[in-house]
Amino acid sequence: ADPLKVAAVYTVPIEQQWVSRIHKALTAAKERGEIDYAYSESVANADYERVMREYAEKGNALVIGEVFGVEQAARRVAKDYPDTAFLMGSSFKPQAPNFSVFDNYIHEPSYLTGMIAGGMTKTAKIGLVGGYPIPEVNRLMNAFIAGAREVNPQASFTVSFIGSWFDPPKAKEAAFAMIERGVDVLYAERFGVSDAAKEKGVLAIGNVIDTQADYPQTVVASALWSMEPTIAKALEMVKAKTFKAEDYSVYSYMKHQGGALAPYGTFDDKIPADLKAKVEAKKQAILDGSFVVTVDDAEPKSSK
Amino acid sequence: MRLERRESVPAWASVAAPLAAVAAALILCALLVAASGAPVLKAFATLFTGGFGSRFAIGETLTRATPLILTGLAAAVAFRAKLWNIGAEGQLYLGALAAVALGSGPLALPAWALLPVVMLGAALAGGLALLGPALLKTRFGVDEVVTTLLLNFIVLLFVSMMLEGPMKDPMAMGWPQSAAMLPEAELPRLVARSRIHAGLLIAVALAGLVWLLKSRTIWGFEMRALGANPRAAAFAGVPVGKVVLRVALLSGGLAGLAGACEVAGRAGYLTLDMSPGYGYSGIVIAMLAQLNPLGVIAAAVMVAGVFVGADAMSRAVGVPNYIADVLVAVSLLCMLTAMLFTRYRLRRG
Amino acid sequence: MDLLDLLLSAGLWATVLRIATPLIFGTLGELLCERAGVLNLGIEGIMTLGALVGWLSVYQGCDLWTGVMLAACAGMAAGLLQGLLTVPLGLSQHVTGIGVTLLCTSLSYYVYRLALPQTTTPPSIAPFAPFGDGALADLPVIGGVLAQQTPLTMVALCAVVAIAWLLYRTPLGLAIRMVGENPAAADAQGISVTAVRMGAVMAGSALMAVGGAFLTLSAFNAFFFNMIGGRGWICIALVVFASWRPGKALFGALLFALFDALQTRLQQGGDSGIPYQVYLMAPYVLSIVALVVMSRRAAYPQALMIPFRKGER
Amino acid sequence: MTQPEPALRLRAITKRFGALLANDAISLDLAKGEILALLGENGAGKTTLMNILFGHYLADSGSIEVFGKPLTAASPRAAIAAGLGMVHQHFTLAENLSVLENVLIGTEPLWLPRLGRAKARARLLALGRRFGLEVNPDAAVAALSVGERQRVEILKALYRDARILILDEPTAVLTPQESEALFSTLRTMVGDGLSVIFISHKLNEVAAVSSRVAVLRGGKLVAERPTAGMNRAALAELMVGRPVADPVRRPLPPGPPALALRAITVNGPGIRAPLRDVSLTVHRHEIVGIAGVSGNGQATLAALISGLVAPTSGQFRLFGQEPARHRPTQMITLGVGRIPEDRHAEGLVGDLAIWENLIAEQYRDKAFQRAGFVKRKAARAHARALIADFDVRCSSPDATTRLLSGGNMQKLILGRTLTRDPGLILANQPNRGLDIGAVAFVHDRLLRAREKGAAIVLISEDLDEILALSDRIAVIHAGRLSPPVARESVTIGQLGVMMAGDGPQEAGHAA
Ligand SMILES: Nc1ncnc2c1ncn2[C@@H]1O[C@H](COP(=O)(O)OP(=O)(O)OP(=O)(O)O)[C@@H](O)[C@H]1O
Ligand SMILES: Nc1ncnc2c1ncn2[C@@H]1O[C@H](COP(=O)(O)OP(=O)(O)OP(=O)(O)O)[C@@H](O)[C@H]1O
Ligand SMILES: [Mg+2]
Ligand SMILES: [Mg+2]
Repeated sequence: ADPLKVAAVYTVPIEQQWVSRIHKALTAAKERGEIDYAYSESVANADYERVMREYAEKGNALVIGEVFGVEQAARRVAKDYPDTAFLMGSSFKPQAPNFSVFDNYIHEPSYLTGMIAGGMTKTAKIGLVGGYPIPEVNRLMNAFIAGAREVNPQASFTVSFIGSWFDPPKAKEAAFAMIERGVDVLYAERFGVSDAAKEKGVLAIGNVIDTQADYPQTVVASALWSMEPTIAKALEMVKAKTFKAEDYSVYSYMKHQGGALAPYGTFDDKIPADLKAKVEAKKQAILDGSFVVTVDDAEPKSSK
Repeated sequence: MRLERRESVPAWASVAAPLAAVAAALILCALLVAASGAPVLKAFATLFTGGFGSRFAIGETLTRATPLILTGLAAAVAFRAKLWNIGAEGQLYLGALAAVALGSGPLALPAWALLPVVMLGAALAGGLALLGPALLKTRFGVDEVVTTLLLNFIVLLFVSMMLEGPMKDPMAMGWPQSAAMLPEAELPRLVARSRIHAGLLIAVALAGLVWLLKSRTIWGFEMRALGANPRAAAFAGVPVGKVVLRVALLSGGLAGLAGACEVAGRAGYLTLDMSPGYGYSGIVIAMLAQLNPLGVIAAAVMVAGVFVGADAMSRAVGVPNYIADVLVAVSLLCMLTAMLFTRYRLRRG
Repeated sequence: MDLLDLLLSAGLWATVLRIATPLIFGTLGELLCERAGVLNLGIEGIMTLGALVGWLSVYQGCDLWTGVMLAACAGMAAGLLQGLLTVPLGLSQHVTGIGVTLLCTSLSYYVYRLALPQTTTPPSIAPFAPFGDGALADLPVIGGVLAQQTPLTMVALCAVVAIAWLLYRTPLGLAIRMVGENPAAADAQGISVTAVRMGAVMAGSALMAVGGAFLTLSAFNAFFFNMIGGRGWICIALVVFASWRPGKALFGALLFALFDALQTRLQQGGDSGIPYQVYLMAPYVLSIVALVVMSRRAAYPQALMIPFRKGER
Repeated sequence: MTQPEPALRLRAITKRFGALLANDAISLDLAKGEILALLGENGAGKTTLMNILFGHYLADSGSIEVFGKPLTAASPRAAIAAGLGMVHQHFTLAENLSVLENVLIGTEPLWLPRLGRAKARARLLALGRRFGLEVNPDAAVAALSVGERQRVEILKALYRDARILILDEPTAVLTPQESEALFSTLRTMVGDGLSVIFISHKLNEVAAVSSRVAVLRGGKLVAERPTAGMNRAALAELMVGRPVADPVRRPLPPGPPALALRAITVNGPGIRAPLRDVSLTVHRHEIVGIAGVSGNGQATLAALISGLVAPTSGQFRLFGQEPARHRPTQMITLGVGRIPEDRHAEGLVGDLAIWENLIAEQYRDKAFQRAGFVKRKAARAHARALIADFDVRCSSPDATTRLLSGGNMQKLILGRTLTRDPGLILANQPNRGLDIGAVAFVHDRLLRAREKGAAIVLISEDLDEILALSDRIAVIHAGRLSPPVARESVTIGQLGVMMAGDGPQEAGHAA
């Protein structure tokens, strides 16, 4: 059979962590010969609807993207093209018959990385640097904080938003400022934070992607997001002509391998064994459903 | 070699110049397209069909032209009076903010009255945003290029604060976006399965009105006199301060309306990434139109068409879609140069 | 930590210098252009171009200083374009500036994507390292601050002195100031207004591009879309703030950076109930306030934004 | 007899601007050590010829030799190197830079690492002493009086070792004392072997200072002869091609007072030269001349009567009443006609059409607007009538004002002002830069307005003009106005002394 025609519409460049996960999964599928993949990146809010329509008009079977901010328009397009499958990053519900949603629900591994952070900090001061306090970011930070608190109830947290998605120098400065305040473990939501940690010899926790190879002495652990399960499921449904409006969020959960704790790698022997054991136990509890990480979208605040 | 002003613009030049500009822009961009290994001729074909070649393309071009006409008018009005308003982007966002604040439910107004109130409110918000810099200019002599530029950042942060704070839509799952406009406060769509909305009519009508104001009324006379020679205008009795403030309200108001038309006609609610720099593009459009309000319509449609077409082209031939902005920029610069040569000729010495 | 401790900490001042460095380059570059009578609104794009070219050449194997030089050359090329449009052709400086910004920005992104079509994490380079412990670190008081800086910051500080010397102590500087004040006067004394303005715009643009390259070669190690993030526009405001004087430009850049650095630290000082946007706004609001306070004393280059066409009145 | 080698030789210089032939095959020699006066009506092509000589413009054809060597065309640098120096009709100085910097510009190779200020300052001071052109090298040009700026311009040329000095209307803005100082400088220079080309519309000066005159008319050289034995009237006839009659002023009994100032003081921020305790009454049918060195408060007095500034204290009565507000519009409605000092900067909006400028003071009147819309037909008709009445040379009322010559611009302003039969006219330097034909026209119209009953305040630095027109004359100095005296009871010499204030040596320094 001909490869399935799939198109993606991204509002940011494909280097952005979040989108890079989708792009990577789709590129892999393309390389396997499964799909024909086209994409547009950095599509402005005002253009998003047009690009979606263009791809739908061109006969793509599946259109993927993130519609935060263009929810209404995207749903209008889906209504106009009932034969096209739409799988969109969104905080909202799916829309029958052809508009499915997903999101980066990796709060579970974030909780685990929080535990590691709580165990590794010597000053009991942990810093978090984010772009904007949006739900996608908040829920991971909150899970991280909860995890750290479980291991280290005295830990205090400093949270800072730089007001930009792409300003590593600024993220770096925010991280430097935290290190000056005694923070010794940093949650690196943005690019730039790990660099500050590396320069100052403190630890960092990765988010969404594994960057330990670049920072072997710095990045202790990372909460990974993997879009492969989500994409695989969607492709399967489209091929079988059974695609319908569904919430794909669960495919980002650990039990579907959508979320994972990165291997400890260079830190394998630097993390205390009892901490590792605690994390392992919690991981099992999450997987077997006996522990549920709360999804908390409220903006995290610095401790007093 | 030097440039010498022509006594009159020869007819052939006003036709040949834009054509030459487009040709030059295309040749320059052909090099870039070729650099990525894509087929150049196919790229050009899709460029035109993508911008103007189908019902869908024309609809998209006109949709994009709508806010551009309004911000283009905003710049044309201000620049004509030598008020260098670089802040249309901020004024646009404040207009949009006012529109959603008024149009998402708090007013108990009959349906027919709501939309006009929303539009007026947005215009007023945009106008007030420029009034500040205008007052600083007239009272303290503070350079408005800088203040309006800086205000763009302040306004954007303010809108962000509103959208994450008091104006956040509780139904938006925590996303920083405003509540949706009420259906009565939305601008109707003009064509089925297309995004063209009544904002286009508003924009075109306003271009006509601004032209009338500029060239036929005593207010327009005052604005032009002030722009051309402030000292002579003041000497003749033009109330300079008042005129500057009037121009500020009008220019900012037009930019504010651009924001209102975007939320009420296209987006439905306000987010922080609503405008891809429409405010800045307005300046470009105003200058392409040589500050002529009716020319603004043509310039806006052209700029919108080039962008929409080039964006479609990038997908059709598989080149990075940043080419669309490159092509817009190159055609703009070529167009400006070509227009110069309709007014000037090269002469030895 | 109270404000006084904060103001006395070496970390704060190290941060201030780092944040200020690209602003110093950009402001000096813009100042040079404006002193010659050209408002260069292309700055935001030229900084982006510099950031890309500097980074990409290092990524392709050049050494860091070559990267800086190539960034400067790219800036010069962009300056050549902006200069040709505004000086001999005399087009509106607002609109060409915006056009050049759009062109340089989108061209940078296009080239980046052509060069690196399939990246999922931004590739990085080994950037300039801070001086660290050494002779500099042993200096009293400022040693701790300087040790954390990279060579480009020193270049920026030297550039302030060099530009000031150029403008006020050399015939070329006098020519630059003269073409910005009264081009007809310079022309009448046999100075080519076109050449001086073109040169100033190109040199200024080269400085801006180096400011951009600082972000990818010193402050960070990768190129990002939107990376300049309005720093160029800030420089335009800083030039006015500085009344077109290099020394004051340095002061303005440091002041702005101080607001920015304090803003980060105050924001981290615990939940004060103040939205974070208020902190981010502070530098812009304070810039406007400063402009109002000093507006009466600002002496514009008289021919700023006015094209000079020989033989036209 | 062998001719001595001339300093300068122009051969068949021709220059066109579009359809207009600005210089038509002009050939002209300048001998060493002579002062040649170049005469001609406005637009005759004098400035164009000098601009070609100095390399600002490229001639369409013709050649130039300086001291026997051909001069590279269109290069000011080559002209300077050949020993030419030019003082332009509009000064070419940067106000924000110092005198020294203005002089130094372009004198050093651009790539030198140092300006060499100290040496330059010494040289400038020495030159100033030698030619009687002293100015403070470190003063900002913005702080200098017009006369001092003139000196800087001449110093610029001398600093470059100019052997031939071109002065384009150098005295248009100078006081008699300043002009006299300039002439003595010129004589010193000629004594040193320099040659001078001198353009002026003030024919008395031409007769007094030049050794030879050359006359341009419509771009052609129409006459060339020694000055000796020529007087003002003869020169005028040579220039215009027919005799020029001086306007006649009939004695008239003064009417009721139109403007009465009592102990008026104007000062405050933004006022450069304040007015102190000024009292003046101007009657209908009367012209009061205000003589004075520029910068002594004339501008403020003009701004006061124009409605641009309000008195700080004192009483301002117009036609017997105090105006409610001090605004231009108020003055216009009350019947004040205003002729501003600078027609380009204040008088007209160059980029608007002629008809628009002609209604600029009364566009709010019912005659020209209805419901906020301009009555374009009425305005154009009004403009057409004025253009005919005041003999404005232009293609149509829709032509762009900027393209008119100075004389025609002045006629527009006169037309706009006089057509409303103002009861009081402020005429501030109404003849600056105009040729004698245009001057006669302006004088004639002002005198006619006086006969019709207007009171006229005439501010001028040209004492000939003041004496020719005024019924009474007052002198302004340092913001104070002397009591007006009847014209018959003063002489030029007395006025000159009064203008200089307490001591004559102050003249030219009062800025
Ligand atoms: N830059 C120019 N472009 C076009 N035409 C010009 C230009 N300069 C001068 N002219 C034309 O050349 C003619 C001669 O002008 P010029 O300035 O030489 O007169 P002038 O004799 O110096 O007059 P004035 O006594 O008023 O100074 C003018 O009438 C005008 O039409
Ligand atoms: N750029 C130009 N293009 C065309 N014509 C010009 C230009 N500049 C000047 N002129 C022409 O030059 C002529 C004389 O101009 P100029 O300014 O020398 O007048 P003027 O009588 O000397 O006035 P003033 O003494 O007030 O400056 C006018 O007829 C005008 O049409
Ligand atoms: Mg002249
Ligand atoms: Mg003249």
